[in-house]
Amino acid sequence: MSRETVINLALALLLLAIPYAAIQLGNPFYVTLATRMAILGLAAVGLNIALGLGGLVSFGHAAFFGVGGYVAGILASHAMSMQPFNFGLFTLSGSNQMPVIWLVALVAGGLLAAAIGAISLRTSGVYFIMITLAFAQMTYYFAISWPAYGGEDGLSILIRNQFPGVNTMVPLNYFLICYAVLIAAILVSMLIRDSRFGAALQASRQNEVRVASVGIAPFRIRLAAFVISGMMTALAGALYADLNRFVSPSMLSWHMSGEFIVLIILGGVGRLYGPVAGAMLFVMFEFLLGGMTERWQFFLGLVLLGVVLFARGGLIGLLAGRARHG
Amino acid sequence: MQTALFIEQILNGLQLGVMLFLMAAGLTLIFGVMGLINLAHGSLYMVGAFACAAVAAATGSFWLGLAASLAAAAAAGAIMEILVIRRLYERDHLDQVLATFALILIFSEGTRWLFGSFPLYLDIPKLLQGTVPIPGGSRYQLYRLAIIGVGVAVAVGLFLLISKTRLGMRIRAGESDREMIGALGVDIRTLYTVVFALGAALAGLAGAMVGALQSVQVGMGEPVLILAFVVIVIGGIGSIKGALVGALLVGLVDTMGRFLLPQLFGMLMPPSQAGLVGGALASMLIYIVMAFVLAMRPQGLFPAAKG
Amino acid sequence: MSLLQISGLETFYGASQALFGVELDVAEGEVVALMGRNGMGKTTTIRSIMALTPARAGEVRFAGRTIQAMKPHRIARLGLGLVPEGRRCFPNLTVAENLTAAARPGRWTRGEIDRLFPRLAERRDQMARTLSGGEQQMLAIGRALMTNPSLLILDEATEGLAPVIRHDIWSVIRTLKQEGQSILIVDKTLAELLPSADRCFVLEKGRTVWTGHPAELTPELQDRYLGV
Amino acid sequence: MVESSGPDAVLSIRDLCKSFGALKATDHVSLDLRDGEIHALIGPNGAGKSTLIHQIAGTLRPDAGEIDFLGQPVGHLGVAERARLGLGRSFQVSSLAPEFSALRNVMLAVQSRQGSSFRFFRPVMRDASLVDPAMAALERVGLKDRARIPAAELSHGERRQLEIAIALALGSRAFLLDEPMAGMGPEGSRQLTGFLDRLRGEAPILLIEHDMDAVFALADRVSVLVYGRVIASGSVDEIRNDAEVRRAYLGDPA
Amino acid sequence: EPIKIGMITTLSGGGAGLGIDARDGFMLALKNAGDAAAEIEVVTEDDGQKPELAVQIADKMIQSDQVDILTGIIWSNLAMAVVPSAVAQGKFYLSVNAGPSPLAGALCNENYFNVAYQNDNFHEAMGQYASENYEKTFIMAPNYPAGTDALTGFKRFYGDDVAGEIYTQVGQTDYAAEIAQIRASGADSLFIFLPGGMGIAFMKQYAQSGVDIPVIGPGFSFSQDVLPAIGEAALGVKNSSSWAKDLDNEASKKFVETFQAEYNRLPSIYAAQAYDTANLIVSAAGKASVKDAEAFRAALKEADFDSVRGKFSFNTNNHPIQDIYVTEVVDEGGVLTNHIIATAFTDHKDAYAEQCQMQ
Ligand SMILES: Nc1ncnc2c1ncn2[C@@H]1O[C@H](COP(=O)(O)OP(=O)(O)OP(=O)(O)O)[C@@H](O)[C@H]1O
Ligand SMILES: Nc1ncnc2c1ncn2[C@@H]1O[C@H](COP(=O)(O)OP(=O)(O)OP(=O)(O)O)[C@@H](O)[C@H]1O
Ligand SMILES: [Mg+2]
Ligand SMILES: [Mg+2]
Repeated sequence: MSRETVINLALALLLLAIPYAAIQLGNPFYVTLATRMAILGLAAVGLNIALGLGGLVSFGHAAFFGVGGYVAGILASHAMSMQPFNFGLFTLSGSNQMPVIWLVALVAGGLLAAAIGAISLRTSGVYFIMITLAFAQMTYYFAISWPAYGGEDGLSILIRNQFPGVNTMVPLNYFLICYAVLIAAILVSMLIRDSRFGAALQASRQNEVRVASVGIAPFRIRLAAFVISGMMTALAGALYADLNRFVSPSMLSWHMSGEFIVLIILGGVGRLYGPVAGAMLFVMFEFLLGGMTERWQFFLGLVLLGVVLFARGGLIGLLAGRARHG
Repeated sequence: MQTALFIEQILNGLQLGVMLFLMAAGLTLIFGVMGLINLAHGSLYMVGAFACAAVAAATGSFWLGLAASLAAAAAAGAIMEILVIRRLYERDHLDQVLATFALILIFSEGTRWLFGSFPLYLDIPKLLQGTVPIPGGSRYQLYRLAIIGVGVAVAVGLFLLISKTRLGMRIRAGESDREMIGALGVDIRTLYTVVFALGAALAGLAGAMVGALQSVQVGMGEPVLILAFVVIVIGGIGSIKGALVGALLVGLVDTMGRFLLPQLFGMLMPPSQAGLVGGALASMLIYIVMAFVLAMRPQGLFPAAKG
Repeated sequence: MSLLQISGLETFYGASQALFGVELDVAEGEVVALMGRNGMGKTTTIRSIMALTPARAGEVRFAGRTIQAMKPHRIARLGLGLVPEGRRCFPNLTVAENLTAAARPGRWTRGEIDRLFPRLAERRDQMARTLSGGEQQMLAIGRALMTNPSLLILDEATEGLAPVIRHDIWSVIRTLKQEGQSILIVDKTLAELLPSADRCFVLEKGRTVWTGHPAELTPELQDRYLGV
Repeated sequence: MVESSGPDAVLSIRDLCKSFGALKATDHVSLDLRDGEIHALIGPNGAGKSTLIHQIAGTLRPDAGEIDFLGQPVGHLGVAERARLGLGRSFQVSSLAPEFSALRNVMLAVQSRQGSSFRFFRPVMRDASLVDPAMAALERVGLKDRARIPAAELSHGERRQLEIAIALALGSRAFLLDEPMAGMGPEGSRQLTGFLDRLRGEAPILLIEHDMDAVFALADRVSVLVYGRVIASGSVDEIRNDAEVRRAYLGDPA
Repeated sequence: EPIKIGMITTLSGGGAGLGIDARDGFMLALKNAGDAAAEIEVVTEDDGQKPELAVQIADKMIQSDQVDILTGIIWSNLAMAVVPSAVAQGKFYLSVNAGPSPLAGALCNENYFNVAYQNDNFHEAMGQYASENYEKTFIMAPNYPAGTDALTGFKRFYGDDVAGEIYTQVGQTDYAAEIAQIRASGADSLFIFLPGGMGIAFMKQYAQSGVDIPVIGPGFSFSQDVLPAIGEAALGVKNSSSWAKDLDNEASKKFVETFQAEYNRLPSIYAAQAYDTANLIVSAAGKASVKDAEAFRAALKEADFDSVRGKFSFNTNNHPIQDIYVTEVVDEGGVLTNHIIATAFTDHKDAYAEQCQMQ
């Protein structure tokens, strides 16, 4: 076992231990905090596929996150009001079942990513960063000015959606659901990283011309990666909506996209558990600093700056040393 | 009356465009020429506005404030470059995005620390108050015309600096190969500090001039920043000409969209409905234009020469 | 007196050591050839002289001063002109701009370079990125000359050049030599290199293993060190 | 001077044109590459040799003219599609995935040759059907010992060898080699010459080279490109004695 | 009987000014109450104007700090995120500012008390005022729920016959295009709802444009916190408010005096509403234990406290019944502030109370 594997395992166990410890210590709120870590971690695991493996610095992943959130919110609100969607020819009912919601969120996130990716991936570098940002802004303004589902005020999910056989209102249960999804996503991204697809993806990050001239079209590889990435982030969005029992356009804002990038860099770019480490650190900082001073954003800025300048490779890099590419 | 309104709206579009250009020019200079994404450019804009408002309030002179804004933004830019940015040129865009994102947090919260949470007051200087007649029988604000003038002057000056002077050549050379320009005996580090300060001063200038029109408050840089990004991406990163054209395009499209779309929808639906739908579409319009331009020309309208 | 003197140079790329004690010197007005098979450390030696990859041990003296602690641009200004491996012209500058960007006062001016390389003069306003390989090599040499160096360093001086142009470049190098220009040169065409050089240094696995006059580099030695 | 493409032409180009502004970089070029041959393309710097290769490989679009490969027109295909059909190339300036080891660089070619890159689950490093052919290709160019070194850390000469290994692993039906000898020492050049000599039995080679020793030792036919036009084409001896070629390219007696 | 109050408000980011005023007003009331508030403990946290963060803080306050009452939220979208689930968990929520329409209507709850206003109220007041004083009003608001509510509220009392209606972009900073349209519309008055920086930018640009159509608007755009930044451009603007500092009653006088002494600035409406909220809690705590939800609720509903607004009571949906005034921005010895010039409504109720199913 390499040192990084040991650290990864330790991180996974640590995250799992937090809620149990919280309950032991009589501080149940930490369960919610840990759930938040898992969900943000999941969103960043998704982004990491595009960003870490493919070198696609998407500054617009909030769009997928938000779409996942709105899927949860809208399906739940229709299920609650018993009003089916009317598509003219056929109707669809809402749902408050998580598996259904997740599936719809995955599909919606994937479709949106395919559409955004098809245009954005024609560009590269800084252009790509900016055009993804612009698309996310578009969805943001759309959500704000579209009155049907609350506009800027957002949409409340009064009762958390259900998972077969589990009482999701119990914070620990909900944490475990999110945790399981997170671990599954990490496994998937590990398989992808080591696969042929992953090899082509990582190579097109390093040298696009080379990939094309061995006969692999980088565009299709990237688009597929972008779609997978968008789907995972959308799933995280659906979970996040259920955690807060609320969605609003702020899930689509550019600050959110920035935060995902922050998570990845904090943890370590392209590292399997980087996003999780980043999410754990970030949520902890936000919580601890926020509790200590109103100026916490100032100090958060300093911490981030310190990480970029002096701790390249993020937390995992710091603990496990330089990344190796086989 | 309709033609007068139309002419006025076109001027408005131009003026918004020029305002965006002032912001985009500094950004594209740093961004294209030095290869650095600076999200904190909006913070420098804010620094300029606050410096101008604070000095203008203390001395009663807008012009002293303007000078202070240039000095403060340039100084903030130089310090930022020396302490942080300098270490980022060789890094990939990702690190740059994050570090400058962190700088936004620091600048915003720091400014709040210094000036408090309430907006500051800054007014147009006496000299530029009032309106002048424009063709079509209406009148247009002198200050806005002055902004158009300043923007054009900055555009010409920058273009000459970058493309015609040896300084400009060395800067561009450094962008494609820093190591090599150093090996030829050029002190690229100092050069970059100067350029960065220049870009910052432009942002500060924009902030001060716009501060007299809008509200001087923490966070004022962010919306403009995103618009400025749209501008340079449409225009082609690193190209001053592209920034100018992109800015005017965005300014005109945005203004005309806000003006015409609701009227357009007004032919199809009741006015308050049309206002809502038209307004919603207008707010997304420039992003749609940007997506369209990039889909057609992935390097923007004026791709800067790149390796 | 030695213009450039290197002793005990050790250089690393990260953790892996590339140079293990290179010895080298160039006297005023001398043309010195640096030789060795692929991967033996020629380029690394040059990078260490310019402090592009600073050496960890050893000393580099230039014109009587110890320079290895300096920044590359300071070293360059002392009078070292580099034509790097792979040319590295500034792709987004025109030919003329490439030359102007490097210019420092002295004998070599834009006009002189145009006379040296008429082909470049023809392509004055073309972006360097679109030049052919040979044109880029000429530009890289011209650019280094524009800094008016007292020591010109050429890494792979004629790589990728057509025979005619290769002749031209060698004759340029010989002209420079006659004018008293000191030159340190790496090149693979021994037939041209050996007659032009005053002395040779041969590297093997990051060490100087042979020094002497080109005429002393017998076919056996060439075979041993260079695989000819 | 225009050659008719023989029945055994693997690659044939007819009347290809490409201008950059006023500059005609490729001016009605026609040539072909036949089975089992090495066809050398020489010419002064800036004559348009690399530009021609770019058009054949698909990185540049010609203004006019046709390119047939294995009997079918490929002018409308993208870079990747042409590579999959079997057009292998090396670049004038090495172009590799720098973080990947030499081995993984070659494995990428093997994987492309075997078909889909859309396989998401099986780890490549444990996939013998990828590793073994890649190792074999590295061995053939003499890089076996350096298989695990990241491409960025290879020396200049080694990178050139790696490019050839990649083209080999791709199972190319024709090779487009842009100055493969550049930067190689005498020893390397000699080895490479021997290697290309054997390679031609596998697939024909369109060879751009300024190393005349190698060209004259290897080429079955030589075409000379000057200012975008083919000014001469023929056997080594014919070319060596062509007055025009001597003036424009070889310079004094070779 | 100790009471623990969780205050979630905006102390950082663009809207921090409002949250700081609300917090300061709230704390001032507790201080002024002296011994009566001795057992009241307040934990304050910054929501950064982010709904997600507000939800997280609410969860923490409920689960870990075990607060009895939540309060403090300024923005409607944050209130919508926090209030429904907080009251569903049996906590009291007292609003110091936000009053989104769903919470007054369909989503009303017996544990939710709004001590400020329903969002539409101030707009309705200006609609009423405009219908009495002008013929053709041009109306404008940002394109988001609070904006559409504002114009709907205005038209509820003014009627549909407006000179023009524009929805601007949220966060817009340049209004030249809109001003040109206003100039061309031939309107005799202009109603705007542009909160925060948008209002400041608009008013300055409007004044400089030379257009002299009188401006009216809800109090938010002309409250004490933004007036200094707008400057003289605000002079003469008529706006609506449930409170102004020249309101003639003892509670208000004491409030203004002590606020200035404590914080060295003039209080805004946000401070006033939060001050009232704290006093309401103190009054209820004197009558019932917060642990006895039934009794405490009843005590709150009585609204038995000295409001700075003079009279104040709760409607069936726990939203205020109050007077709404028209004020004018004046220069008072170099400081801009609002003076009351008229009363738009007496004992005004909101329009959503009928939709509220609560008994
Ligand atoms: N950037 C690098 N990182 C790590 N190792 C490197 C790097 N560059 C070169 N090396 C290694 O250092 C050694 C010396 O390389 P160098 O480039 O100096 O050789 P060279 O003599 O110039 O060879 P060539 O004739 O092929 O140009 C080689 O083993 C090479 O693999
Ligand atoms: N994109 C471009 N725009 C303008 N001119 C170009 C462009 N690409 C190539 N050229 C010009 O076309 C000519 C042919 O270039 P090419 O690279 O094909 O030459 P080459 O024969 O490969 O030369 P070398 O042997 O030196 O590599 C050159 O004069 C070059 O400057
Ligand atoms: Mg070398
Ligand atoms: Mg070439």
